Amino acid sequence: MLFNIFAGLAVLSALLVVLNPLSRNPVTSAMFLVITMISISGLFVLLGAYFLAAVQILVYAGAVMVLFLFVIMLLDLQEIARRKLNLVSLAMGILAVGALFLVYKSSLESTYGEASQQHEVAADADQAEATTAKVVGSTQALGQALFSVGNGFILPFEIVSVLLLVAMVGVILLSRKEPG
Amino acid sequence: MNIAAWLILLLPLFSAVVIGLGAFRSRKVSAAISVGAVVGSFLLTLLLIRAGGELRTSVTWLEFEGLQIDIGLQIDTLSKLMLCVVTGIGGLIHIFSLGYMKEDMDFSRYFAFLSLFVFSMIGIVLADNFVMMFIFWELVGISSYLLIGFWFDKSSAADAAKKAFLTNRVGDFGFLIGILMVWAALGSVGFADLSNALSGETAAVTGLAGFLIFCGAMGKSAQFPLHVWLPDAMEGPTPVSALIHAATMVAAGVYMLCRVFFLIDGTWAMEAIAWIGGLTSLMAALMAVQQDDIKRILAYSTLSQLGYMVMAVGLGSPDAAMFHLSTHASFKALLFLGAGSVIVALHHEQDIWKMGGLRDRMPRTYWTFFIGTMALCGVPLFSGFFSKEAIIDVALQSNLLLFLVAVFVALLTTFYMTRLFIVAFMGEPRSAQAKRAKESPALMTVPLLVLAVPSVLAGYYNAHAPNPLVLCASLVMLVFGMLVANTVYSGAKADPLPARFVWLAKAMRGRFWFDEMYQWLIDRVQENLAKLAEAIDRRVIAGLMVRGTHGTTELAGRVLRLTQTGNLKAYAFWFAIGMAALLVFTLS
Amino acid sequence: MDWLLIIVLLPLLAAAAVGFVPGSQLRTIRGITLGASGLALLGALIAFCSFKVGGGLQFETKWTWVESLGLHFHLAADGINIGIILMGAIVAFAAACCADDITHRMKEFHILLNLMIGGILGAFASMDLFFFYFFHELALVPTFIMIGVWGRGANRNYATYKITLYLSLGALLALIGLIGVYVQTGAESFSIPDLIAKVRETPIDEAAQQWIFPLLMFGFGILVSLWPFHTWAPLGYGAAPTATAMLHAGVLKKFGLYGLIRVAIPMAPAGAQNWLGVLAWLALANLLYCGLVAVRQKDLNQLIGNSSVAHMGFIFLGIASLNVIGLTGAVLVMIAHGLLAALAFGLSGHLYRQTGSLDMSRMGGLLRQMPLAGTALLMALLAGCGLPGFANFAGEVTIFFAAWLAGLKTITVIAAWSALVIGGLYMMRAIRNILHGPRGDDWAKASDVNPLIATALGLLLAALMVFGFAPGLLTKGIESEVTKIVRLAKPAADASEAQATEVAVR
Amino acid sequence: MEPLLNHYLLVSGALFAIGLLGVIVRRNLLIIYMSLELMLNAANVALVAMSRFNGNLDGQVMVFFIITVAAAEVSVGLALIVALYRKRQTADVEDLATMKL
Repeated sequence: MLFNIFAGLAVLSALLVVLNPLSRNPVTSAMFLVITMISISGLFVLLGAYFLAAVQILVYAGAVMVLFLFVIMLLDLQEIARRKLNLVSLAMGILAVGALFLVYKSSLESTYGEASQQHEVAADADQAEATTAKVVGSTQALGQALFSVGNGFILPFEIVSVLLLVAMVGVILLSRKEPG
Repeated sequence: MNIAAWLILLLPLFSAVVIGLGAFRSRKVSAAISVGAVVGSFLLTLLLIRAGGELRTSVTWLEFEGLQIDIGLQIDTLSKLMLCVVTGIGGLIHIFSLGYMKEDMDFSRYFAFLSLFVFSMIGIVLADNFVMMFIFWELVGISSYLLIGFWFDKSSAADAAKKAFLTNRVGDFGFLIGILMVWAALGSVGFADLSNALSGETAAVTGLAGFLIFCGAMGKSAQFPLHVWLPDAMEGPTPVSALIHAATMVAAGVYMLCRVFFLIDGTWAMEAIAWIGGLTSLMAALMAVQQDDIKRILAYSTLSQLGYMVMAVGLGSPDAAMFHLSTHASFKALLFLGAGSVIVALHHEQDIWKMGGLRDRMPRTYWTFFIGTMALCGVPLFSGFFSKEAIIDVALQSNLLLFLVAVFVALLTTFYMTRLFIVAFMGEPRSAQAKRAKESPALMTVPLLVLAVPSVLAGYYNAHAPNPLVLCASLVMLVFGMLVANTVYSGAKADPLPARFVWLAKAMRGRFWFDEMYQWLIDRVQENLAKLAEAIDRRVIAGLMVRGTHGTTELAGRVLRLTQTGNLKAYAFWFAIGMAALLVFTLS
Repeated sequence: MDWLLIIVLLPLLAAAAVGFVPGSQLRTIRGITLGASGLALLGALIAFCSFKVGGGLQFETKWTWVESLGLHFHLAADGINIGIILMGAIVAFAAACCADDITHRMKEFHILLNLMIGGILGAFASMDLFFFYFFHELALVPTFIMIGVWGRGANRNYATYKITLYLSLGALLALIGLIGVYVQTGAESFSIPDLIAKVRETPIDEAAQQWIFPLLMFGFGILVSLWPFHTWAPLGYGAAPTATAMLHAGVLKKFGLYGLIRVAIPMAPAGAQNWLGVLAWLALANLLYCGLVAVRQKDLNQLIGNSSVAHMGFIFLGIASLNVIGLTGAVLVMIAHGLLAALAFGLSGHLYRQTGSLDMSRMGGLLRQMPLAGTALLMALLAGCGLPGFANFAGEVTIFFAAWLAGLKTITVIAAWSALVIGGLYMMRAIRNILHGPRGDDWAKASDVNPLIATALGLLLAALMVFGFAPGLLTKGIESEVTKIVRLAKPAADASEAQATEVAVR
Repeated sequence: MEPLLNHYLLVSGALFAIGLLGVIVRRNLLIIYMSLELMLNAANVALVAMSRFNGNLDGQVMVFFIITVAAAEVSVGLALIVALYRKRQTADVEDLATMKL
């Protein structure tokens, strides 16, 4: 039941981010994006990935969206100017996305569809208690997975930190005002 | 004995090579070597004749399984006779040209080419298989090209040489195909193997092959379709005309016919050869009547006499042809050398209407020329009479129409020869040079005298009682011809004939426009074909195929460029479509 | 004594040596090139004389290079290629002599020239598919550079592009064919004798041969200017400097034909059977068509280029007849035409140097002006139209006999017509325009050849005459090899072959 | 009823599709950027769902890394948009077509 709420909320707000009927102002789509982030973190909680849910809210909803709003305010865009909806690109978009989604759905059916449903249910029944007990995405479990020597995630972790550093330097350079 | 045979062949080649390599610097040495070589060969021939009997030696030149080509010598009565003619008259002409070419600056080059010619001529005479004969056939062609085009600074001489060579080449083409057919049918090229390998059922093939081989002879002996080159070949020095276009080269075709007579005997090729011979002799005689250049008249008379010989072979008697060939060689060479001495005396004046009154100015040339003319016209007791009468006799037995043609040609021969003789030697000198003309030095007149002997005596070689009908027919023609020519031309200032028969004279003078016809034919067919080939080469291959590929690649480039619109959304769209297609493809 | 190794390595070492000499020392550079090609010629001559006919592979050097692939640096001489190597060495020495018309960047030219000579001799001497192809490329690339940099004439760039594209495409096709052969025969060795031995018991399967042979045929065909792909030849030679034209037209062009005889026919006999009919007709087109085009040419180099393409038609016809006489005749014409093309291009190079133009309509009376070069050109052009006494005639007659025996009657008749009459026509027209008649006006100060070129031309003429008077020197060796190939190519038809010879002997 | 794996995958597919639609349809660069983020999150959902149903934590570790990379990417992206806007005074995709060949 909780899953339907969160999933429905996520999809709805995602739609509103993209095709916002009320006003063309980007701030509203930013707000709806925040709602999507929150509902996704809700889904994470449902799936037992508590640490990730927290991180999702902290990083995405908190930092990224604030950054977006900050940039929108900085550029103070008036989106109202061009109202006419470019039908051609809309049709193109829907066609492409529809094709891709259909392919995705059909592949889902074939792998996880009714055919494999019974097998799935049977396997799922005995597997249910084992997995819920075992995989709890608590911070401690995730930390162990990340830093234990066997998993080999240590090197990527270091690389990511370097990546963040590079990103920061890049941003500073890019947004520096030309001296002239 | 074998060494003697090989020496006959190789002496002239040796002299040509020595002169070519170094001796050309000094005139005397090269002249001595060349004359020595020819005379040496002549003596060796006499040696061989005295020794008598058949002789065959050969050296393999090219050998495969199924094809054996070798350089082989075959000495028998036929080749001995021809050797005599070639080396004997060749020697005399060498001595004559010592005098004739004295003040020419390319003196030694002339003798080198002359020796080369004699070498290739002897090669044809001694050849014992087709391929060797073909090799020397071409060598004779090239040496006649070099000699006709001796004064190559004159463009007329260069063109004449080119024309001679190309016409001979057409003949050689037929000859080559003939050889291929004979080889394919009978499996060998040697005359000996061919004669015994010849069996009834291959007659059909040898018929066509025989005719093709006759094409080779046609080219060389200037028979009907391929005769255009002989009159122009007079551009060369006169001794060359004497040697090549009277005695030896043109006779090579007849000699070859006699040599391979066993191949064409009894096939349909015989009639064709007879008719072509007859036609050539008639046409050439007609043309000769209206020529003014002394050498051209003699050239046409050679053509018509050759027509006689070919007709004789065509009618089935190679011996009559060979007999006439030998007698004709002597008196025609005499006439040409006589003309040569007249030309030298008149400082290279060749038009008979500028001559006249040479009777008392050049007695020795006059008398020898007189003997030559009598022999040519077939006056009894001279050599020409016996050989020509033999041919007319053969014509009478087998083909009446050709007999009439032969007799009419005899009349024409007498007519134009007496015309030449009267206009050139009798009457009053018509030009300043004619007045001041004086007898040629001994070096030139001695060969004339020496040649006069065989012109008279050669006939008695196999003299036999002439057939009465033929005898009186030829006598009537003889007397009638002389009388008409005498009345028309004695004391005439210009040629009266064109006034009387205007269009006939014009046709004769214009040589029946064969030259123009061939030239037109060549321009139409050859040049257009070549133009077409070049056009295709430039447009289709270079243009279409090369430009084509170049064009299509550029087009493809331009089309692909259109997809780079710079529009972000389009890129995203295509990206999505691409992904979808890829997924469908992989998952399905 | 492995002469072949010396012959091949000398020019390559010379190329390296010239690299070290500073560009200004022109005389030493020329000295090195002449010395190297001269010694190579000497070596080739000794090898040719001491060659035992029918003695299988001689003067053999075999170094294994890559064991697993079966790749060896394998030089050897048998009946077929000993003659061609001698011809290649003679032409190389003559080209080195005639290479003095190069004015700028002499050093680079000589390095490339030596590389080209080494490549040529190596290509014909190597018995290993890989090096067979490698040396050919080593000789081909310098040709493009030489024509591009030192070429002459207005459309030099166009000619360079064209020749490069055509020959690279041809070489590519041939390469694919060679790889096809290597793979189809079980792929354990590159050396030709092993491949032939292997193919003798287990021939390549029928279907594979159907695509291998056309690939090789058209690949080598393009390299040798087979009819539809011939437009690069006259253009390229027109624009090439003298030495390059001599070497390429004379020797390198024969690589394709040598490849056909050595690799294509023994390896893919079934393919050969039905594709050689096509080759015969293309050869005829080569002969007739290019002869006609040559008649129309005004430029001497174009004329020689077209006539050499026409001569290729002969060799193709010889190969297409697929019998012992035909293949021997083909190799004989290859050698004869090599010498002839080198001679002709050497002379045209000399003429070009006098006035910078080869337009025949403005020439005339040169025999008087330059007697030595004039007589050499006269003899070259006469040899070109198949005059007995020169090696070309011996080869051409053999090929006519072979084509007739192989049943290609109409083709032989037309080929004979185009060779004798059309060939005679354009050669005579060239002689008439260049040598005879009154002297062309701007040729007043034309000088005769200098002694060095005179020796080179003399050498070529002497070789032409020697092989003309005694073709047996070459044909005996060639025939013993060719019988093996023909027996391999036509096992079934051997009965008919024997029967044909038996008829002949009767 | 207990949500199953393909429900989650369905949701993630829908989110991804909507994100893609946004990128293709909208003309404002910022909105495109937001929909890009959306697509990333869709991937995260799928990953976490997989790790939940396959019983090991690798999926979640992967998501962890994705989030960090996404953060870096957003910052650089926005800096670019700011620089672009300052130079071209527009954030509309139609005008930025200089890459056209």
